[in-house]
Amino acid sequence: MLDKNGIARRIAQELQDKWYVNLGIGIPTLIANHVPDDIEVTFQSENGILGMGPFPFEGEEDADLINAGKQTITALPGAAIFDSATSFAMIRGQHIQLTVLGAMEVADNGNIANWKIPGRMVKGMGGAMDLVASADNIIVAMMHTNKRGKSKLLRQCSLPLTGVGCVKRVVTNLAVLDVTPNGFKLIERAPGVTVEQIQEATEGRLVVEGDIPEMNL
Amino acid sequence: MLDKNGIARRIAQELQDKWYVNLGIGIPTLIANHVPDDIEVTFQSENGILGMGPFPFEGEEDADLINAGKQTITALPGAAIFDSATSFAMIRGQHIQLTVLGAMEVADNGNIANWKIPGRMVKGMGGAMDLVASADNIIVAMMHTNKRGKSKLLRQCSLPLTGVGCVKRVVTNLAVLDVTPNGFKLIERAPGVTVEQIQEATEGRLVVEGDIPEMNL
Amino acid sequence: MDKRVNSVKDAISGIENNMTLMLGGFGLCGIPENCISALVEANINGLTCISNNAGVDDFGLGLLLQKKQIRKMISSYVGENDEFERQMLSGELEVDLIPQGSLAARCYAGGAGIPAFFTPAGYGTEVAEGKEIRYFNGKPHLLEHALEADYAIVKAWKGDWDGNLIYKGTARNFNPAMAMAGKITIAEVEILVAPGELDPNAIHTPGIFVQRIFQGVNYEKRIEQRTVQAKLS
Amino acid sequence: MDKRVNSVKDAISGIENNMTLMLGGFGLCGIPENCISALVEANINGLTCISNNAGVDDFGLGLLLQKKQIRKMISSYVGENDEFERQMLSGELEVDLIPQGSLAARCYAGGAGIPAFFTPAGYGTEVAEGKEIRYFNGKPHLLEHALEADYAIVKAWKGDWDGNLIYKGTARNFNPAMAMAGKITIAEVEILVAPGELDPNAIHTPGIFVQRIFQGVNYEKRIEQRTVQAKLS
Repeated sequence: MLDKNGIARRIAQELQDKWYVNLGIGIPTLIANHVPDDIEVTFQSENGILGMGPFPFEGEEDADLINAGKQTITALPGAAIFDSATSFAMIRGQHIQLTVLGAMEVADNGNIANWKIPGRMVKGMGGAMDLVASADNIIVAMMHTNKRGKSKLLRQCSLPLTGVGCVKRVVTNLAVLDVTPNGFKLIERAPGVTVEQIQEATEGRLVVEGDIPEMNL
Repeated sequence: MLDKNGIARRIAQELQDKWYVNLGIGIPTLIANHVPDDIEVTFQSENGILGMGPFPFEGEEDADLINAGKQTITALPGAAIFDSATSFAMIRGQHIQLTVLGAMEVADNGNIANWKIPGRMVKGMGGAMDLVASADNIIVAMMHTNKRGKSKLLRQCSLPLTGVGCVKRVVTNLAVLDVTPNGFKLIERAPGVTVEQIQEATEGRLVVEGDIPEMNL
Repeated sequence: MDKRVNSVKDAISGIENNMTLMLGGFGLCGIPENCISALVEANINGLTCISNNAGVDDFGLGLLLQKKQIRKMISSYVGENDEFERQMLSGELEVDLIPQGSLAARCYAGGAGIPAFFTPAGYGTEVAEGKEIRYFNGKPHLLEHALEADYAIVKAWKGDWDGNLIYKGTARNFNPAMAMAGKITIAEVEILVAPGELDPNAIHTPGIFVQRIFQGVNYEKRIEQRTVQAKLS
Repeated sequence: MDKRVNSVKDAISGIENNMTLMLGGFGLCGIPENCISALVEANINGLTCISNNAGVDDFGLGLLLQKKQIRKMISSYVGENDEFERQMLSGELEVDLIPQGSLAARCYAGGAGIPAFFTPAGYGTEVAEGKEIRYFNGKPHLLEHALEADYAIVKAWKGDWDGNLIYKGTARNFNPAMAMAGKITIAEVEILVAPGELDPNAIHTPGIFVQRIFQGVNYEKRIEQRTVQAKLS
């Protein structure tokens, strides 16, 4: 079973050289720490920067340089700053090759819910609806089950949707799964996790074909 | 009767302090030379500059600094450069207080034609269609008749239109006229020009009410 | 074209109860601190505020929320603010949540004379309710309408008397699009200079979009998430 | 992310007969001189060219027109070019004339993932033929669609290896919007520098929009209308 950093490490294997990548808040943010040495990717933050670098050294924080999670960041050589309208022009215009974001629920038809629990939690969708409606390549990074042990990979989302039919791949603490017309197709198991454990933790339709390899981390 | 500079001088009287103004090619360009000393106006050129200044001194021309007429210009202190999309955002968004442009024909309902003579001359509309469709305050600067002596102030345009019902005022070598529901309303006569001469030269409906003052140039 | 006003009080003059305001900023980054304080002091009520976020409890738009001066918020993300959540869940505060990219594009459209446009964001969600759907290249899109405001209030780093603005870093965010969309746009800047001192090639917001400008004071520029790494010695 | 190519020939590789190109520039100002020459030399034919103007008889896109490499022009203004007028009136050349603002907005929309939008420009004219009309605030608007191109070719003043671009003066014009709208965007620049040498705050076209970049040579930068005033001595 993976921890959050493990999920990030596994997703980092999906990165390809010269890709522009948008990472959501939470687990996706950790992916930046695991980029393979032999490739170069550029991170976009939707509040208006391309070429986002690591956190600043203590004492060098700049209130005017943050990411979409409102964290202080740095700009790498070759960075560019732009306004919100231009930032979402990049996103809607499909100039970004990969979007990774968290979710509360993913359905086996690729629907995703991650912005609202009616009557209880209404933070807003931020840029998530634009990202999921626009990107061709969307990976969800999340725990397989919620804090009460309930599956987050569902037959149907119960919460208000963020986007429909948009998730291509889900990477959890238990598995890598692709969204297919027949449901979640199991691609890889996390180290030490059995197919049965994954079946147990998955409420949506699960397709298991042949031997399922363990992740190579 | 006015010459082209006279028309420009008369239109310059319409300028108000702190206005942003777009001047078309031809007679309108001359207006910049007649801005009253006690007001400040800023000229926009739709290829991407606010704060357009006079022509450069000989030897100081910059190929990278032109106006929409492709003439070499200068930038005044406080000028701003922007791209074409932003430039027409200003125009469509009605951030410009006055647009002055030339015309081949103006109809007494405010229609204007200035971009095409079918089968003979097809230069294109450039920014004129955006300008006339967007601006609240449009003045046409032109000669009252064409080179063959035919009226350019018509009951109806015969050439392909640039815009409909958009012209507010026409200033010609003979007169100042406003477009009203009843046709061209004569506002002022050019020095030495009679109402009869104006009637003679105007094919569209002409409204003459009371004494028509001579322009005060 | 001198657009300087003498004080923040003059800058916000004309803003009345029940008006619609746009306020630039992302989180607490690039927000018009001086004007927000002045709106609190002037006790203007019933405001509709269009802003990506709603500040935190004791800073930014949170200050207006505390005093219940806001009737309606139009935002994309309103976490980090307990008082906001309380007012919203209790029904005291009307809230219109909009995808962040649609919010930016709707402000831009409002300033650019584009009354409506199609975007894929929000299809199949609550956001699409009541909106026209149309397919382009086989993909569904929503028709979204331009946003405008009685006053847009933006914060820039440098500005000149003509209203030309330059932002610093990611404090740019929503400020340029909102500056375009205000019937009257007020800019507060950290450094105000005479025309000619800014490079015409480097202007982010051309002065035509700005009607009033002043140099603000005492910028706190609070950091929401101070994330750092230790220096290797 | 090094996007440098070794030569203008490498820059235009992949451009084939009958493709659609966008070319930046306004008149002869800010045009990609090196790439235009390379397209002439490569003798690529049947092109659809989206460009505000069509050059003059012996410079800019006029060079491609002379060799009849262009099948269709999509422009706003095509005066100053006799060969163009001859080909158009004789029917050899297909021409789609578009209001200049709609052309800019349609390129921007193509790059920004906005498939269509409403604009007032052209209502009641030939431009409106066959287009959807809708009223907003009592005013008629046309639905205009985004433009995209197989290749967009732009000219900037400075650029870095990552594709970040800075334009000079009014040579900016259509280049930024077109840079966004190319499936592949080629940038030629006068000065090419390493990443980090350009101020991130001063970038006009972020590198994400550019796929190939090279430093051009022998810029002629011809002036169409040399207008000057005499120096008072």
